[in-house]
Amino acid sequence: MDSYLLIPFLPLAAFLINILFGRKLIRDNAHWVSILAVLGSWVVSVITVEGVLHGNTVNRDLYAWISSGGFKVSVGFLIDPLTAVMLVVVTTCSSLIHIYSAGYMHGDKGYYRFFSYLSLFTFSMLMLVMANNFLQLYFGWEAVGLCSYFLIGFWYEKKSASDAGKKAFIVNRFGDFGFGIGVIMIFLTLGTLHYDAVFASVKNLIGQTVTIHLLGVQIDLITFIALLLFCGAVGKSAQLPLHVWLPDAMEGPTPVSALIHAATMVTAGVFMVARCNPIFSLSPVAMNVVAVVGAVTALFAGTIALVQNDIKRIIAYSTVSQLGYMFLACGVGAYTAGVFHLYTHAFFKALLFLCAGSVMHAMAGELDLQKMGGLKKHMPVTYWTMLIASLSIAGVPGFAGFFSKDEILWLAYSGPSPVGKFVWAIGTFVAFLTAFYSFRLIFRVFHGKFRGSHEQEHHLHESPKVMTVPLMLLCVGAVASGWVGVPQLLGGGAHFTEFLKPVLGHLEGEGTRSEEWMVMAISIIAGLSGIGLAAFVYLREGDLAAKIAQNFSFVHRVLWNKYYVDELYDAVIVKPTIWTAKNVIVGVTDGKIIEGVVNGVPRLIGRFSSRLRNIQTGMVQQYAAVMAIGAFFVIAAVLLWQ
Amino acid sequence: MPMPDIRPLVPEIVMACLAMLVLILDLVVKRKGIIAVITMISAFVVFYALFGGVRGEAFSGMFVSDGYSVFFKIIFLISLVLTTLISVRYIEIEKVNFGEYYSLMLFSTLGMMVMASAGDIIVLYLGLELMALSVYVLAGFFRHDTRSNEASLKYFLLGAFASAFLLYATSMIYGLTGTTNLRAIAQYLATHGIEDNPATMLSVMLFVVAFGFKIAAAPFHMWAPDVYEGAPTSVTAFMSVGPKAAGFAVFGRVFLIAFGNLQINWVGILIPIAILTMAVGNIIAISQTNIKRMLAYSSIAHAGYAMIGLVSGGSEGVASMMNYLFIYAFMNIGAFAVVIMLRTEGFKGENITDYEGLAKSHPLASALMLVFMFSLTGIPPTAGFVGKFYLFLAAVNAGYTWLAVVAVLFSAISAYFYLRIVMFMYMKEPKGEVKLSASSSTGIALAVTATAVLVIGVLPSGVINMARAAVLGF
Amino acid sequence: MLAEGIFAYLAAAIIVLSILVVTRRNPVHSVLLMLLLFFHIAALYLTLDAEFLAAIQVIVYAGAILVLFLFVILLLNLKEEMVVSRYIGPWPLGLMAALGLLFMITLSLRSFVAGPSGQITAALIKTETHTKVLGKILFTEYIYPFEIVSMVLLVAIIGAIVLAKKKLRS
Amino acid sequence: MIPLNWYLWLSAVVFIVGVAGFLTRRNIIIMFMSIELMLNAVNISLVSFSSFLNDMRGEVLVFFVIAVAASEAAIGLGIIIALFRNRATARVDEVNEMRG
Amino acid sequence: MPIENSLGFPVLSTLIFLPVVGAAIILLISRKQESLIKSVALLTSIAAFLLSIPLFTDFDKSTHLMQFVEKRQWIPSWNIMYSLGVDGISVLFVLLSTLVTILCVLISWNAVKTKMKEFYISLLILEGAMIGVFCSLDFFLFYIFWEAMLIPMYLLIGVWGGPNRVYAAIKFFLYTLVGSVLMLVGIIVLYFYGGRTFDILQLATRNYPYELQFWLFWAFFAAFAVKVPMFPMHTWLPDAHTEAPTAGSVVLAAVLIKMGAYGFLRFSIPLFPEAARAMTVPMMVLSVIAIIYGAIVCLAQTDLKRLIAYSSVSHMGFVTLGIFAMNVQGLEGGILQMLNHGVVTGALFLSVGVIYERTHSREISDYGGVATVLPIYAAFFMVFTLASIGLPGLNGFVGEFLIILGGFTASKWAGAFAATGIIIGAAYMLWLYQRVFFLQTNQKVAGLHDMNMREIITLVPMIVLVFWIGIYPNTFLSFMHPSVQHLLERVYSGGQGATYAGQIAGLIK
Repeated sequence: MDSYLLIPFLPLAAFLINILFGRKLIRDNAHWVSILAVLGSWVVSVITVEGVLHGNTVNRDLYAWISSGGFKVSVGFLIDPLTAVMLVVVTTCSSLIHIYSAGYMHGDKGYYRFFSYLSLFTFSMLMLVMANNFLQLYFGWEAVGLCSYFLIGFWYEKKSASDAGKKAFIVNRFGDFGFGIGVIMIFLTLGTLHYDAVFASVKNLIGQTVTIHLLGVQIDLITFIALLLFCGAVGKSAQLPLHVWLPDAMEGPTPVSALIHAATMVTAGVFMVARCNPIFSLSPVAMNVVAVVGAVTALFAGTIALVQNDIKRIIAYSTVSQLGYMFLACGVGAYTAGVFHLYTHAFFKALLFLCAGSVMHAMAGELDLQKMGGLKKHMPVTYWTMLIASLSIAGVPGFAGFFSKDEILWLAYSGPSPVGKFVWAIGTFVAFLTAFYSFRLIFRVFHGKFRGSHEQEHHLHESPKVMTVPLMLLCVGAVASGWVGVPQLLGGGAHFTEFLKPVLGHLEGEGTRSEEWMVMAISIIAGLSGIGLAAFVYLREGDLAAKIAQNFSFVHRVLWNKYYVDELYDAVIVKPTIWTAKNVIVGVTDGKIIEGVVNGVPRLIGRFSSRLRNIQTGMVQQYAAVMAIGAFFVIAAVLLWQ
Repeated sequence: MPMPDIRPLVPEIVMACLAMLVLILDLVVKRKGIIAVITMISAFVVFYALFGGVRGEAFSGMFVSDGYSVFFKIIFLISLVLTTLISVRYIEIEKVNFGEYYSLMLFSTLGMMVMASAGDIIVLYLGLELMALSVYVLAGFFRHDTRSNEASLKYFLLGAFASAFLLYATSMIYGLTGTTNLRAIAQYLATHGIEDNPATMLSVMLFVVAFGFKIAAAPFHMWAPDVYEGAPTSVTAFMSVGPKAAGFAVFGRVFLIAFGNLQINWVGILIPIAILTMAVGNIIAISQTNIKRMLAYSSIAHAGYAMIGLVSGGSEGVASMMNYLFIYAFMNIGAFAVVIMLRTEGFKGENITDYEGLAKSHPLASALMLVFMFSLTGIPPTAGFVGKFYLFLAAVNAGYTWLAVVAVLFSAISAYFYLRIVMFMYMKEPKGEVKLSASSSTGIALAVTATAVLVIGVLPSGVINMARAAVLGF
Repeated sequence: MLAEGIFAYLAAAIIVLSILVVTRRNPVHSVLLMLLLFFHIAALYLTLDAEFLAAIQVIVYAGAILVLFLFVILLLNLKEEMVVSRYIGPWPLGLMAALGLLFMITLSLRSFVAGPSGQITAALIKTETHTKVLGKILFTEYIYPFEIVSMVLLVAIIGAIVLAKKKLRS
Repeated sequence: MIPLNWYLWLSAVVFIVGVAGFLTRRNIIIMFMSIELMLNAVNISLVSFSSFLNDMRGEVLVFFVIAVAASEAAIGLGIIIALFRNRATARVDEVNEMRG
Repeated sequence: MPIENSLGFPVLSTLIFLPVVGAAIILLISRKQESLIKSVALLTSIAAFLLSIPLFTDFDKSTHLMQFVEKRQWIPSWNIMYSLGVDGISVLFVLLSTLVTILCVLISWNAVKTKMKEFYISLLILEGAMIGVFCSLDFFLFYIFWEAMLIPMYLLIGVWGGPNRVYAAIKFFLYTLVGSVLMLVGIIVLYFYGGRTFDILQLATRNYPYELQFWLFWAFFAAFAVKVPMFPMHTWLPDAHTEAPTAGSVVLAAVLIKMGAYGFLRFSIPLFPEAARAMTVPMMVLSVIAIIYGAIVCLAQTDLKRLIAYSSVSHMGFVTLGIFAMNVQGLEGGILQMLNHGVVTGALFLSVGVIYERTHSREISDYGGVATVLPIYAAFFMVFTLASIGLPGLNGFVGEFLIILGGFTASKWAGAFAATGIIIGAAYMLWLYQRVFFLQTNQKVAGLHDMNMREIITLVPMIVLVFWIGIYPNTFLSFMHPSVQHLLERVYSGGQGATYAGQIAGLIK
């Protein structure tokens, strides 16, 4: 019995129940419906993953979705090791965040609506992950985009929230534009959209080129397709050109940020690149582009995170940075390392967000870390879980982050990819930055004295059980998830890579064992020095950070304004389009030219008619004269024309 | 000289006697309604005589009773009956309720019948004069109204001027061919090769001028707006259908029989005239404020469309022209009937603005006007479209596709001023309280015209076959 | 020779008289000149041996129609007629149109070729007198138009009464 | 024998004088007389054709034209009297109440 | 030859004349019994819908031949037959028309107060004429229905419209009339070239010289492009929509606009294959301009209905792109998108009607925070907004994806530019949704009551259709396969026009 169907359709059922009967019947206990559904799908997915462990993958079509002429697409499910990993990640994070948000969203008037959107999101993510063809992937792709639009703009009264939701959806649409064309190109060249058929026949596309007419440019076909698909990934996973929507997405409730903008949706891009590794690996150019974009984004986001004061914004930029890492890994060919980092990152990033959520909960919605400090004694559980998460992200050995980050850096360094060394250097530097800003956050929030307003101080309290239990569970995940993929070097079985080998293949680093030790040492030093520097700057008295900000004021301002990317897009794309709409189109072409002709011609005929009308003067002689002249011309025409 | 066979003449003779009978009865009968009824009965009697009677030539070719003339006579009788229906109440309101009105109408119809069946230019001239004189008097029937006097004066002066041209042309043709019988002229012109003789050309063109005046074609149309506006509305209705159809009958017969093989020259002249007529009619109508004057220009435009049938020539062309005039009679008189209904005690109802909000106060009347307006524009479910369609069919068949395109664009322009009336009626709020002078006879006329317009619009094959059969006898 | 002389005189007289009729300021003078013109036209008909028509011309045109004109002219107040200018504003336009037509007609008359000649020769008319010949044809071949003319005259009478009679009972 | 063309030119000239009179004169009666002139011109040409073609058809038409001219005169003068009765004018340029 | 009428009784004629009979019945009812008038109108429209269901169920999807055919002598002298029939392309639109009319009657239940009798008469006659256009197989009959449809629509806009209705009505009428009179001359010329027959199927089998095809294509283009509306001739649409009453703009958006595209499919392409193929380049350029132009101009709109009107210019740009891509995906996508657009934009106008009935204002600035006041309405509007921007899983996506796929096969540039249309589409629709439903609750909207049962019943069929086409589009796509296949066989059946078209299309592939 294909029980795997239950995985996506349980949350879908929960969504329908909540949205239809939520307002009147269920109202405040809407969370039970959603939690049960997500836990149910978690159980079934564990069983399915266990089945996949034993080797029986699934690839079946449910029904024929669209069939028009040669274009046949169906709704189908493919469960293989990659899907299994994603299933675990999505369902686990989703369940924990469902439980957490039961507490966090308590008392909100749109309570049932929130849970219905969460279930809808889970359904869409699972459909995306379990798809067996590109079109269903596209369906999931846009559906998660929709849910992020709903959830970011959940408190729609706030203009900033609804703006952020709208911005997220539109920016995603830019990415989906490229992704859609990529899917079409795949169909045009290979005749089918089903994964297995596409990946099997992509080999015979090697060497073919596609000519872009009018520009007269010849591009290698596979690179063209790979880059188009990567456009989608860039949009969805907020990589450099299209990252602007993620920081604004923090307007949504914190569980949303945790689930969507940390653990699951943003990783969809990485999942897609990993899933399409046969295509990407056949085009070295595309691989390099992915690697470089990943690295640059990681650096870019890491630098911005240094100076931000809003704790959720810092974690958001750190997510963008870590995603850069994953793309870096895929770019150099280490897909398994990328997915492994995705796997571990989901846990500790979700944990970081939820801790931030509980801090915000305690500080009555305050987010600015300058107004915090010394929360350690008031919120011990949150402090310890957040500390562990930060240690994990900083890459301190023993924690999950270390194993996945180290794997990526090692394979980048030793891998065949031409940009490997350059990308490895950036990666190490970013590791240092990550450690620094993570611990800047810990020290400014939990250590030192309280800088907030008085009544905020006595309002401080630890979050209720329903929120702290998920934190602890996630904390276990943040640590234990790394142990699955301990490399041979440290005597580990690298089970993770073995598990994913059939789908993603395995990249053997050529370096010697000593080089491997050297790379690992360097990454550890980078992490620890980051933590030390943060402690040095923020734990001692005297405002060292402010002094640094003064003399590097220009750099500080640039970073503070996020390299002015938002303003740039606004000036280059949004303003001119609306200006052309208002003045050029409504004003000129529609207003003047077309309307001019459409109203002009009848007005012209009207004026001509009133002038002609005055010829009729009422004088009989004039009529007779016209008749005589008419007769004259008629006769003249015939006689002279002969 | 044996007694000439006058059996084909029976309809004309009956009409003449009944006209004189109506004149005499006018002395005896006080209530003029009865006179009107008698007029209609006489029309039906003639109608019966027409169908029952014998076809053929009489008076050695001067009188020709063939399918062509019978079809036109049917149009004349229909316009006579419908005009009588709508004028019963109207001339009562205008307090000019004399019996002579009906007898003059009968005489005018007699004149038209003579014209339609004239095989000789002399008879044609006399028929034309008979019709014209009676219509001059009818135009001036409101003796007390200066506008009616002015209308009849203008119509008379310009009519006499045009008939002088006609006579000069006749004398020229008589000088050239020695005969005034149409078939003899054609035969003579063919055998003696004086086709492109300037004198022949001159006379043909003078004929174009004379008949152009009668059907109000473009350069000779100036009289029409003033006369249509000044004359009593029922007479305007009669004038815009009867004499115009007679003008076309004569135009067709003279040009297609007598000057049949001179087709290349006079068609070359008639095409620009047709286009000019359509242009003048449609464009000037747009800026009119008086509804009768607007309908005058629309009638000029419709003369332009009918000329396309004439220009296309051949049996298809003539049949389409006849079919169009038949349909035009119904929709035009229908429109005028509604205009007449608006004429009540102390309310002229001739300005277009008087129609504001008519749909709210009198939904039936405005619905009928809507039907007529859409039919005059040529929108499909109505007869107007069928008429125009057949014209364009004939034009394209004769190779004048571009002329069809021009005509089609002009009929699109005409939509503007016809819809202005519909717009005033339906889309504007009524100003004051408008009450209509509804009478049973006008009601019957409206019913007849409206059903005719809609039925022919949906089932046109009856009229088309009749027109085609009529042309066979040509 | 004599015939040309008579024709020349008559033609000249007719043309001069017609121009005078059209240009005189006083309508009464115009009517009298018209009378003279009709007599000359009658004379012209005589030269073309159409005596009956000459008689009709004199009796109907000169006698009846001009008398009618005279009555109506007497209705007008002549004083006012004399003061005001006799031609309408744009009269040169009318004149030019007329002359244009004249040019056209003369252009086409130049190549005029007469039609076939019939049987009723001048000699026959002399022997049988013009009235008899005309009467015979009129009442045999042209009986149909003759009847129509009677209708036309009847309509004229009705029309004149309807338009001009002072008070019509209704 | 006087050639036919002379007669035709005579009738053409008189016809055009009639047309000129009709187009230029202000007084309605004079316009009316101009029309009579035009009809007489046509009569002249008809009679001349008749005599040259030795055929009576022209003269019959002249006979009818004279009759019609008489009836036209009757009706025309009737109209003028009716107009005169309403507005004491015989000038045609004042008779332009309807225009446009 | 078309297969015999499988239903026995002449279903198409009854479908056309049932509403007309209903209108006649209403004519007889006195003006005062308003509820009687309304119920007769509703019953007639429901009866018409039920009658059209056998068209859906008994339709034989395996053949391209015409079905439910009726053929009777009408005007023998011109060889005109009263012949009706539907095939894969037109059957869906007949269903759409009958369904939309029911919704229009429901939505204007108490929206129309003045001259209600004439309103329902015009609406029903309009429905009859619309179905007539889709079913007629004789050019003369087609033209009669094509123009007959103008009169009721003119009255609907002109009499019951908004403040500037008179200008909009006359503009609509003249725009369409000028276009269709040129088509009339085209039909007559075709009548003579095609061997004196108006029968479309017969005419479609003949080959005409390329020169003639070229001119006739542009004559027909004049009529259909105005109706679609394609780029340069679209300015009547926003005026007609903003001024028309709710029912009027729903019918206009859902069905009337489809006739232009249907005209291309039924006449321009099969009758003039070479010209159509040669003209694919200008047509696709115009469609792409329409898509982007229509989408961008929506960003500058402040009037609710005007924005949706311009959005339908953009959507119809997709349809014409699909049609003139001249391949299976493009054509089927085009036809499906015509259906989708009818459902979605029709629903959007119905929803605007619902809110307009309460606030009587079309200015977006008068709204804000409607979601808090009318949550059910907000949910309905959200589904239609998402369908309009082509969210996968809803009906918009299937059509648009197939069109872009078809467009892409025809020429990469066209496909790429069309795809940008989706981005701008998302921008203006979501911005509209935000300004109307989110943000602070505007005072004007504060006290409104949510949708009542009647309004919900009006919108539910549209919701069902949106999800049905989105999730399982094959029920509708399977109708079209044979007909589209037949159409393409006709288009690519050779003729020197093909080479000419080949070079150009190749140039911009």
